Amino acid sequence: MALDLAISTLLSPVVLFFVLGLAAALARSEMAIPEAFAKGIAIYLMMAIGLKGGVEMSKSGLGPDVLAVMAAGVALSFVLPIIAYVVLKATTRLNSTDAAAAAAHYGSISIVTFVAATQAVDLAGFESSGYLVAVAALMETPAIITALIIAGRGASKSASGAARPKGELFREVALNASVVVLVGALIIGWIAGPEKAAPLNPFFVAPLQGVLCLFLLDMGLAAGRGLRNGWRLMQPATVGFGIYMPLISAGAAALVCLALPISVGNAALLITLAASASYIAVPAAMRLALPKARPAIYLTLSLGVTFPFNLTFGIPLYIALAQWVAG
Amino acid sequence: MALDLAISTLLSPVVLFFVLGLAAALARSEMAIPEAFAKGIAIYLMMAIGLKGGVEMSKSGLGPDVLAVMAAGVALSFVLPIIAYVVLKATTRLNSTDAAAAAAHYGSISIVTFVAATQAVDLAGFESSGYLVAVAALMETPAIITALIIAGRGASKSASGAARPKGELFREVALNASVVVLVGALIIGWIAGPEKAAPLNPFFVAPLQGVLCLFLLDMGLAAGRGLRNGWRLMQPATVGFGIYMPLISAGAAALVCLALPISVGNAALLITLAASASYIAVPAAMRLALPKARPAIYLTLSLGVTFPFNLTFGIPLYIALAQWVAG
Amino acid sequence: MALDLAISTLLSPVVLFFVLGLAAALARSEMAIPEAFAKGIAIYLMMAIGLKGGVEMSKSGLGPDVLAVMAAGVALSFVLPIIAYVVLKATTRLNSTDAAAAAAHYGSISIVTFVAATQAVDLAGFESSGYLVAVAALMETPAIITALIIAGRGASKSASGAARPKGELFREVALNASVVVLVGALIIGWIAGPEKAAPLNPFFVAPLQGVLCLFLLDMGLAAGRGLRNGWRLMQPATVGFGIYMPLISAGAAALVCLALPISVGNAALLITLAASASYIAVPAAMRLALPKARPAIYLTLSLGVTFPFNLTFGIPLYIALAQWVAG
Amino acid sequence: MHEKRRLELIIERMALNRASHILEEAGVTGYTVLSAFAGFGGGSRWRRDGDLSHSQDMVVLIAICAQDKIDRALKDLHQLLDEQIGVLSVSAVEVLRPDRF
Amino acid sequence: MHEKRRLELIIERMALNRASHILEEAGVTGYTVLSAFAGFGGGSRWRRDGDLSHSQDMVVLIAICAQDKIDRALKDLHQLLDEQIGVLSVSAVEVLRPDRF
Amino acid sequence: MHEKRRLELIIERMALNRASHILEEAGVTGYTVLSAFAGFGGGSRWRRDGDLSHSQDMVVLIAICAQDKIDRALKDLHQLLDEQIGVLSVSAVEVLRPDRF
Ligand SMILES: Nc1ncnc2c1ncn2[C@@H]1O[C@H](COP(=O)(O)O)[C@@H](O)[C@H]1O
Ligand SMILES: Nc1ncnc2c1ncn2[C@@H]1O[C@H](COP(=O)(O)O)[C@@H](O)[C@H]1O
Ligand SMILES: Nc1ncnc2c1ncn2[C@@H]1O[C@H](COP(=O)(O)O)[C@@H](O)[C@H]1O
Ligand code: NA
Ligand code: NA
Ligand code: NA
Repeated sequence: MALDLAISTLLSPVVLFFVLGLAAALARSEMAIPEAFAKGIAIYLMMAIGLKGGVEMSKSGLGPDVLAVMAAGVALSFVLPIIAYVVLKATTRLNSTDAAAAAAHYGSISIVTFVAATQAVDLAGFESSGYLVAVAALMETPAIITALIIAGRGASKSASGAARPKGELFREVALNASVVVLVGALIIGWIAGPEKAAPLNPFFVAPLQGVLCLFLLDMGLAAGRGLRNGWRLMQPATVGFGIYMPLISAGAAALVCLALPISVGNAALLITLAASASYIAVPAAMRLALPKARPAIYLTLSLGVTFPFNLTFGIPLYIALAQWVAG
Repeated sequence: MALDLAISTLLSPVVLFFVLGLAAALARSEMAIPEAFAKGIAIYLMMAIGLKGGVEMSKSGLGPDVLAVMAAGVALSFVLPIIAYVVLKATTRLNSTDAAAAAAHYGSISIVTFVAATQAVDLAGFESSGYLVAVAALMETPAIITALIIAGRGASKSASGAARPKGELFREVALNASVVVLVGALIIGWIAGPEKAAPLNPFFVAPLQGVLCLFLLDMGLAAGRGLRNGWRLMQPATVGFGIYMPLISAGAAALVCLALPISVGNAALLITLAASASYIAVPAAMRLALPKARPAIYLTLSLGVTFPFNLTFGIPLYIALAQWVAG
Repeated sequence: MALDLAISTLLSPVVLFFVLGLAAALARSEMAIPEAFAKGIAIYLMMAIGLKGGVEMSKSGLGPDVLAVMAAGVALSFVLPIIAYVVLKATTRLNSTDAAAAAAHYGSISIVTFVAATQAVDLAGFESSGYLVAVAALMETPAIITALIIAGRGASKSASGAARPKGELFREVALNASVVVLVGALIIGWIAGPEKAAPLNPFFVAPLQGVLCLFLLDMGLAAGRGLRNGWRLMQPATVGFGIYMPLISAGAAALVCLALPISVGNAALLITLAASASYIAVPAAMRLALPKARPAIYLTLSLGVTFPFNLTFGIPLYIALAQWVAG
Repeated sequence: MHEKRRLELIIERMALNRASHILEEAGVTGYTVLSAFAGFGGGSRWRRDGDLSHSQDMVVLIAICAQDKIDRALKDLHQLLDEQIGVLSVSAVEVLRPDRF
Repeated sequence: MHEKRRLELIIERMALNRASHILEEAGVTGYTVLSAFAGFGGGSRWRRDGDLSHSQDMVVLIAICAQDKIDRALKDLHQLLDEQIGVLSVSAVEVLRPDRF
Repeated sequence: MHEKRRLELIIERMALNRASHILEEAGVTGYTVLSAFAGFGGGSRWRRDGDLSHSQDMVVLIAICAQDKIDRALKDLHQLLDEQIGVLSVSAVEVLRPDRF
């Protein structure tokens, strides 16, 4: 069944559009989706996902079980970068700053991977809850803090930051567009509830799958261009990290699930969140906070290696894992 | 019932997205909706609203009653800036140019406020007609002419305009995108009629409410940034104007409605148009024609004060007022 | 019936939005659809059309008949520029480069004209096949190669190209966004099939007609601005070419149809493709490959003359012609 | 290479048409305009994104031209900048084909 | 016309806030920022479109100002450019109203 | 600070790749490209918005570099500008780290 799901995922239009973008970029096509349009679509996606989660939350509410899963998500986001950093330092020749920056990406999350997992969970016949969107939002930033602490230890004496007010840095990172829109839309969906949100469905629910195709085309283009620029910097060990790190994260999240009162569907999503890596919010935060880290490394890893791995092989695996540890 | 409506409006997703944008901007989040995307959405909204009005007009046609309401709208747009100017000069310390520029905004209209009112009228169980969209379009520009005449009187001897051909100024103001698209789509909807326009509904009708959420998020961001920059220039008397001026305009329009053969729903919309203030077409026209007027004042007033007031408290009030004077 | 169809087309919202854009541009309105938004919409259209064709192809498959029509399309795209060039040199005073560049446009195709024809064919009660989208994609570029060969003959000794690597030129032309997205989406639709593509319909099928309105508004604006700049360069003979060249191409395609096992609907589309002229991919390729050719001439011809002619009078004619030669 | 002038006019978007007129009438043969996306002036920062009216932002006009054309435009540009927001600066540049400007 | 300086700072987008602070604190009265869409450096080309994180592109900040303000900002700008990607250049320009800068 | 050159190439979008090649081959270590949104030349105005083919607009390429690299590129740039639409200008600038360029 996991294999069925994997093949079915591999041939889904969403994945195929990613492949199309990837192929076009690798063939050095000049095609591009304009930044302003892509940014608009990203905001749309955040709104749609946040609203959906919020509306579902308005039906079920916030019990102690929910809070426990949220806390687990935050904890994973804080802790995973430490594991990632240790692994990277042990297995690759990346310097401390590059390793810390890459580690931050793996503690944070990918919202597209999350959406794909939600649909796969659904297809596999399990149910998931809206509050996982809140968990996703909560997991976006803690990893960045961990990475900054790690980098601060490693590169202790670099005088960097002289002219950079810490408060402003924190605000820029914490109030980035992804988090603001995702959390905002979640709260709005929660307040509005299913009835008042219903008129929004023709815009935010029905077309979502199609919009994802457009966005994944853009992601494929970005991944392809990233690979073209970044492959020279990638040792095999670094590429390998992009594949086994999600598995390590998934394992850690699965262990956590054993201790949580969580359904199979929700466990699959929490595991996927842990296993996914950021390619929007964290890269931007790294340019702000760790400018010496090389984007060619962390972007190639998270967007060029881990994202496609998760989208195709990872998600079916995480669902299987969830069946094992939860329910 | 007006209270019910007010609470229901306050918690509608559209209003909440405005609040989200406002909050994000006030918290100095860097999030922004790209200009090109926002402009595209604005054009979409004009097309959708124009088409809807035109299709409805194709069913009912243009009787003398309709022409009377149109004439009343134009007259209000010409006259309201005079009232606004007199009030501003009497109650605030704004100079003549700033007062004239602000006055222009209150004679013109806000199309989003209009749409929100259309939906509230509908919810309240009244019917409104498509030709009110034409009235909205007709009310966009006359106020600008009045304001220019007022400013010309006040600042008589400023040699401004030496290099500025008057004809071009007029063309730029009269053929601005809002008016062109709104009127054009109205005529197209009118010609096409319900049957030929039906295939457009999945794009222009069903998703409208969702697109409005996106647009109001942007409006909230703009309002919040405007408030942050503009509040230092705002006396309490000026802020007060942003709240009581719509009431004055609504009162004037209500008086006019007494003399018109107009239904409750249509009266509510005409009153709302009178009470609403422009924040797209008129600010642009003011930079062209009255560059000495300070945007920080008129934009903060119309977008930061009057728009949210109308959206939440104003519209229910205007519907109540309409029930009183019409039907 | 052809007349009925013509009138019905003339008053369809899509055509009327083109007229609106045209009128606004001719009246020198400053309104514009931002480039990033328009580009995004163009990519959306390519995806939607490609997917639709691919899904239809997944139902019928690729027989020898289909391959024959594809070969015929490619052949037409190669040959039509030669006819166009000879006609232009015989009837106008355009120099060889301008004539070759304009000829390239007429060998290539207009995807919007194609979509309009698909709908008209449908309305007229005929059926068309998805593989015609593949034919459209195949006809985009061969014309460019013919034109470059012609221009190379005419202007033999111009040392141009010294610094321009031929391989890169070819890649830029062959992998332009239109072709990549159209072909990619076609293959994706083909692989996915109707069932897996169904969730995309609320985004790619239902709103298509409405999005076309937005795009045709932009096309009208572009055509109007082009006419305003270009009319001074246009002799009557050149304008005439913009109207009779599509008829010549249609005639040539109709002759080819006589020899093909092709249905009336498909014949109408093949004839329309032959008769249509490019205004996106080919103009860009001409700036790359024939920079001495004047865009004011070829753009005015293809977008300002031939496109509106085809949209209104051409398509009904091509359907009539198809009934005559096929079925 | 030949010595010419590079005029750079940073001006609010809604005044671009007026500036264009002035330069065209002074005989400037060409200019190119870029759209700024952020800035600082009068003590406060602005950003183009989020300006609903699309009229509060600045554009940057670049014209390579001969000094005499600048001299001819200067009075009108001065008046323009008295009325609308903007900054004018002129610098020396070298060009390939002096007769073009 | 009067002689002033034109500072042009080509810098990565995410460092713009830091640069703004430095210039504002040095007393620069205004600047304007443009968004680059492509470039080349360190042996490879970049394009803004297709950068999902919208953080890898460069912006161009232009400030017309007096030399003393540049002098005051120079040390901090130097440090900024040690840490973040960017290029600083300064040239001579002539302006109309020297007291503005 | 150290004296270098600022090359500004205003060129049609579709010729940017050719210009890039020329500069890279001449040893220019970096350049940044901005997209113009309007302009005037040959007696008529253009606007980027509304150009359906996205190929008729101009871009502005800025390269800070040493004079010898410009000298090396000049012949090819001259030929490029014979064939494609564009304007080249070069001016003097001061930079912080001269060895970079
Ligand atoms: N002197 C100039 N200064 C700045 N930009 C120019 C100049 N001349 C031409 N351009 C730009 O190059 C484009 C083509 O000009 P032309 O080659 O004169 O048709 C114009 O539309 C401008 O964008
Ligand atoms: N010295 C300057 N250098 C570059 N741009 C400036 C300068 N002064 C003002 N500006 C631009 O002009 C706008 C208005 O400035 P101001 O007239 O000072 O309010 C600013 O927001 C900047 O975009
Ligand atoms: N000499 C230069 N002139 C103009 N822009 C440059 C120059 N060097 C670098 N840049 C810009 O700065 C970016 C980073 O360059 P680098 O620091 O060399 O990797 C490049 O991609 C360019 O956009
Ligand atoms: Na993760
Ligand atoms: Na009003
Ligand atoms: Na053709």
